[in-house]
Amino acid sequence: MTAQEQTMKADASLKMKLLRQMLLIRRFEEKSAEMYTKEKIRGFLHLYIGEEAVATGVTAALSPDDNVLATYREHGQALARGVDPGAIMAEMYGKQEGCSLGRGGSMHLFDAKTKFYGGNAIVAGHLPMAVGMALADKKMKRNQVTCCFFGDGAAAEGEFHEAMNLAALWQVPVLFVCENNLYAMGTALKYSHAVTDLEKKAPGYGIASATVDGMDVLAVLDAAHKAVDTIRTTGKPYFLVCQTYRFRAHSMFDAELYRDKNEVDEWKERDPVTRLEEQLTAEVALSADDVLKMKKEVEQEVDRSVDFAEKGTWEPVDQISRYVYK
Amino acid sequence: MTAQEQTMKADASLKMKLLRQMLLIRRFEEKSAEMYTKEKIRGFLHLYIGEEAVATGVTAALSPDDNVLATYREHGQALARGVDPGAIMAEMYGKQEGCSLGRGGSMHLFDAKTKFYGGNAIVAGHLPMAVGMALADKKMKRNQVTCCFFGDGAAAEGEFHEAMNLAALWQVPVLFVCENNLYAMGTALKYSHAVTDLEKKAPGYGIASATVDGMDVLAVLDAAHKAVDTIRTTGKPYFLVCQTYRFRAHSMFDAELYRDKNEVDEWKERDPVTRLEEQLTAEVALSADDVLKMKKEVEQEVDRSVDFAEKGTWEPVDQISRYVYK
Amino acid sequence: MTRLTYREALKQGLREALQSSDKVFLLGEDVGRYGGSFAVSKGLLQEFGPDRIMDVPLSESGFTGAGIGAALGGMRPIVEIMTVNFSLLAMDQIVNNAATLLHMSGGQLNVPLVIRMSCGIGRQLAAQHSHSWEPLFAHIPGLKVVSAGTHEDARKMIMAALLDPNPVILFEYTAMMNLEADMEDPLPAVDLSKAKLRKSGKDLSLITYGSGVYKCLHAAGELAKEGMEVEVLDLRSLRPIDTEAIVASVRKTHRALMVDDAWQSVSISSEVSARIMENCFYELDAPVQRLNGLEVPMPYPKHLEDAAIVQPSQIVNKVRQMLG
Amino acid sequence: MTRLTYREALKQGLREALQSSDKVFLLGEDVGRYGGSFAVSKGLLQEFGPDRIMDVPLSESGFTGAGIGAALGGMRPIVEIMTVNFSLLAMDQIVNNAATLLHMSGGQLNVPLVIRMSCGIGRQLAAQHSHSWEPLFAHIPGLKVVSAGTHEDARKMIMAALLDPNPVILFEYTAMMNLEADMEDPLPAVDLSKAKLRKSGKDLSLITYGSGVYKCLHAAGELAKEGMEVEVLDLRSLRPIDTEAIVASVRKTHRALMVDDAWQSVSISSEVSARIMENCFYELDAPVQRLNGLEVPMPYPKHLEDAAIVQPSQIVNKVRQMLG
Ligand SMILES: Cc1ncc(C[n+]2csc(CCOP(=O)(O)OP(=O)(O)O)c2C)c(N)n1
Ligand SMILES: Cc1ncc(C[n+]2csc(CCOP(=O)(O)OP(=O)(O)O)c2C)c(N)n1
Ligand SMILES: [Mg+2]
Ligand SMILES: [Mg+2]
Repeated sequence: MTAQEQTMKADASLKMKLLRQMLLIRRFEEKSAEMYTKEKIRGFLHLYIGEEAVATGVTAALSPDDNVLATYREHGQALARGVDPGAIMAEMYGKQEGCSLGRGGSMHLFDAKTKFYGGNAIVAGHLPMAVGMALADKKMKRNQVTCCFFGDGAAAEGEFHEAMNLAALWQVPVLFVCENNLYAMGTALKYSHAVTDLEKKAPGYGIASATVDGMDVLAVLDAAHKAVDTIRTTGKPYFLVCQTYRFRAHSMFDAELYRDKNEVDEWKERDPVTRLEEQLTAEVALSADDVLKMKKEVEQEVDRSVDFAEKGTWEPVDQISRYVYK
Repeated sequence: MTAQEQTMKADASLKMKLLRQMLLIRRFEEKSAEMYTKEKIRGFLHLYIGEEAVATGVTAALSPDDNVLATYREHGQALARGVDPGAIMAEMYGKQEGCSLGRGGSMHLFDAKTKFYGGNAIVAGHLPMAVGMALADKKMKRNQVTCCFFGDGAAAEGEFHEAMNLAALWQVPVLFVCENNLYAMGTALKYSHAVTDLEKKAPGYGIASATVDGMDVLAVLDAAHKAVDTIRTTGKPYFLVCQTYRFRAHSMFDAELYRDKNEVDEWKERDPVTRLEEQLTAEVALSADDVLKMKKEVEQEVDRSVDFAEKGTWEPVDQISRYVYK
Repeated sequence: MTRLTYREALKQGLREALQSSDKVFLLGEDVGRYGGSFAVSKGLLQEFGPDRIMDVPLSESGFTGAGIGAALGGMRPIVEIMTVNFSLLAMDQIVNNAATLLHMSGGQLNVPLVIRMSCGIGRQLAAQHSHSWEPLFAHIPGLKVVSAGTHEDARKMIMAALLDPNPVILFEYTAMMNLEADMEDPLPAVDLSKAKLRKSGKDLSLITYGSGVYKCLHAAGELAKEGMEVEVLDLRSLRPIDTEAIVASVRKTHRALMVDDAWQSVSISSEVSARIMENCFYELDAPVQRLNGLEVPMPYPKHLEDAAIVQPSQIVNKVRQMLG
Repeated sequence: MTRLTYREALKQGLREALQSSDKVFLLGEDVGRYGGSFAVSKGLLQEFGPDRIMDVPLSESGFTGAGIGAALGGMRPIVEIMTVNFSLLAMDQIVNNAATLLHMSGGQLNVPLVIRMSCGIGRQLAAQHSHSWEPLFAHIPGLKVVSAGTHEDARKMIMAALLDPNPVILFEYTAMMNLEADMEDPLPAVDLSKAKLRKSGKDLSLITYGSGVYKCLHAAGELAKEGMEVEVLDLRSLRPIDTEAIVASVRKTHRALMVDDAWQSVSISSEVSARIMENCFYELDAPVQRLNGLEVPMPYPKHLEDAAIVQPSQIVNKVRQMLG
């Protein structure tokens, strides 16, 4: 089955799954913000609101055997990957029932079971690791893809250059997903990159690439299928740029001095969740009731995650030095 | 005067200067190797034999106000820049009459007088510095170019990416000269770069670029004039790839296991020094006698540099901590 | 007297530096439009314009190296590495270039560069964002390394660093940003090379720097209530270290406790202990002790973070034990 | 008994590691076709093929990070950073990823990676190529750091490091490559965590590692002629440091001198001195002393290089003075 055929099969039921996934991420993020305000969550918290289509669409194109690496803005990717929402919320509470034993918090979600390898908070630091994981897969003859999410800002780091070159040289199966949300903290794309069309970085490494509307989950899914198919067929890396936008501040410490309220509002018009919801309603695949029901379910799932986190326990202090060494 | 017109003026007298310059570098390097064998020079010694046209051609296009930065393979650049041969030889002897007080040796020639800023032995480590020097010039409204030599291997380092991007973003007058001699130590270009046409790196940063036959000093001079003119007019960076070859081993510790004797021999057919010599003889601008005379002069100059180094003195040990701080 | 937060003190210092010469400019990630990740430079873009307050792309090695180049070119850059956690990416530039060029060029090229970094632990930022890496830099000859453990130093060290012809690394402390204190106005200049006695006492020397200074002062206050007079010596300069001031203090008190949040092995506290060993062994009434952060990558939850860094109560207990 | 150079010992160790499992592979700059910058891996490409001996582009951060990823993916990579001088470019990967992942992931992800680096001073390679940066790595929890100061360790440490489930940094010494020594064949395995007494004595403990071991043994031989019995303790593991072995030695001799070529401030020698202070202050007959490399960027000329690193004659003189 070709990528196109696969996308054709993205029928109503698949679309509903995607919608539910995005709704879950949206609601989970809103709840996280709330819990931050209540000081249940601390440290840095980076929300994914507005960008849901990227993680949702890309992850839907992966198989459970594939590896996923992400940044500190990774709740969406973790949820889409199937990491338990309760374990994520508990992690942000710092409880030992969290997916990283509560040690990592929002920026460091790890879950070996679902092959979710962080939660990496040094910008671009995980790109070389992704190449290495793909190298291991190649050496072990496992037909797996390593999917690595990172931002537009990350593409300016030297490690982006080194990782792209290594992946291309070694011909290893990495899907580089650049979540171009137009800002790196307060630094607009044009102040980060001399060439703002990020796809133009790929030819310098001989890496196949595509750019996709990251506010359209179906387009993302389609592009991701194509990318993943190409990778599985050729064994080579692929660079996928997803054009998206974060509706919220960079983190909870951000007065958003660097961008216009209007710009934010314009992008909110392109809300990926509303867009798919409207489309599904228009296609009569979904009734108002269905939507309500779905939202309620999602709400309950998020509430359960909070309950789970609340009931979680603190890791005893005397275990603090456990796992410095294995 | 346009670049082309300038090149037109590269008449016999200029060509003779270029030949003399290349002969000096060649002879100086041969002498250095000899002095290394005699253990007068120690540490790492990287020879420029075969690549003379690059430093000679590029440097001839610069003005004395411009900044020059180079690698550990920088005797040629230093000589072309006008650093005193005696001071260079003395530096390699480790004598305090050396251009860096004997502290640096072969890899760390510095000469503030001629604005020669090293002699940098961390591969690609000087690229960001070059951008910064150009930034200072821009801020101080000095119409100067910063010329930065580096190798094909260096272009794989993250700092190449960061420096190219910063230079393009800030629009600062840097001439990036990539001396593509096809090897980084024993690593052939195709093992260093997924895309071996190095010029293809430039569009990713929106930087103007050109590739030139680095075995032809006139072509290099022409290309460098064009590049420098463009930089002075636009204030923007430029990427010049010079295709060249080193005839000798990477350093004095190199069994050259990684390349074919035949390949070396083929490149030696394209010797930049012989090429210009033959051309000048053919154009009857130069007689066999002239050539002999020039070679003799060069020989004497190199001998004088050795004399100077021999007569040099050791920095007293009790001064060793001088200049850790200013 | 003015009452200022540590953040405002830093900003005042920066402003003063920028006003002192047109050659001074600040470059770093998000120092301009964002207002600085800890709001230290907020408003300075509006005040000095984009040529003086330069936002840069994520490229720590690149822009730090560019700062070195600009310093060589006659400018007086202040490079901000957003936090010390990202400084490893610029470490090669700092060590192999900034710290080395003067000596290696036989005295020709000095690098008058100031590098500021926010540093330290205490806001639940977890393992990749909670570091006290002063020791890594204090090891490197050619660098000067200073640490602003008080509001006065936050205010005055930047200018002093700028007047130094050498590369200076200036550590600022994230966890102290909102802390308020009174300070004289105008404040006298500081001498970067000297430690400062923050409180004098005769029973024991608390030797510290950075985030340890206020903790030690707090502990000293508690101990005073119990009749123990401890003195607090703020090293301020971590390279070079003011051995004379350490020796003078230990000669007086005959007992010393080093306090800092960094990992203990191969740290400033190790160095201070070794120097006391070498310089006033025969003056010691008891072995020098060290209180440091736990040697673990920093965990996120508050109770574990608290357990991993030095608490004033620990200092009090330790001193009681040493004097008991 | 076989007579081997230090280089050959390293190669034997590498070969043994590569033979132990198909998952083991070596990656680094010029390890294959060039034969290794110090010829350590010469011939291994022919022996094991290009999948096991991988040349990489100049990209220290990239290929070190890839090594971490490959280790996470179930392989057993040995990353060679050509020399320690370039390690700063990979420092973020080593510290923020390799050393941190296990703890930060709550025990899920260990990184079984070996990183080898040639290290040290003594071949007139000047300021950017002559470093003893063991102290920078020894500061970092999550890493194990070992130093091959003898031929046996050059031979056996690689395999031991490979058997460790943690990231291990292994320092090898450039200046010792051509040095020959006899060694048993087969050699017993080494325990990475333990210091080793290379010579026992009762008058003073020389505590050292790496390039200091043979220098101290040489000095000890000289001193023996004068009737002074000094013992030589090779730390071998710089993280963790074997405090017990240090204490045992000092309890016996009551005097200690630390010897190493690294810059003194904030070094292994500082840490050892501080640990002796804390653990056996009352056993000391005199203050612990340190002999270190001079704190300067390394100058190129032989006479200055010699002056900048520890010479056996200095050790002899210092011991004479301490015992005199
Ligand atoms: C190496 C490094 N430098 C700086 C930071 C601070 N920082 C965290 S996120 C961020 C912006 C990253 O932007 P981008 O890559 O576009 O990702 P986004 O946050 O937009 O998803 C910065 C500067 C960091 N974490 N790591
Ligand atoms: C960061 C760094 N890594 C490794 C080295 C060791 N090394 C010195 S030169 C060299 C090859 C550089 O090749 P290239 O950039 O092509 O320059 P060339 O020597 O061919 O002129 C290497 C690997 C170094 N000096 N710096
Ligand atoms: Mg972004
Ligand atoms: Mg080359």
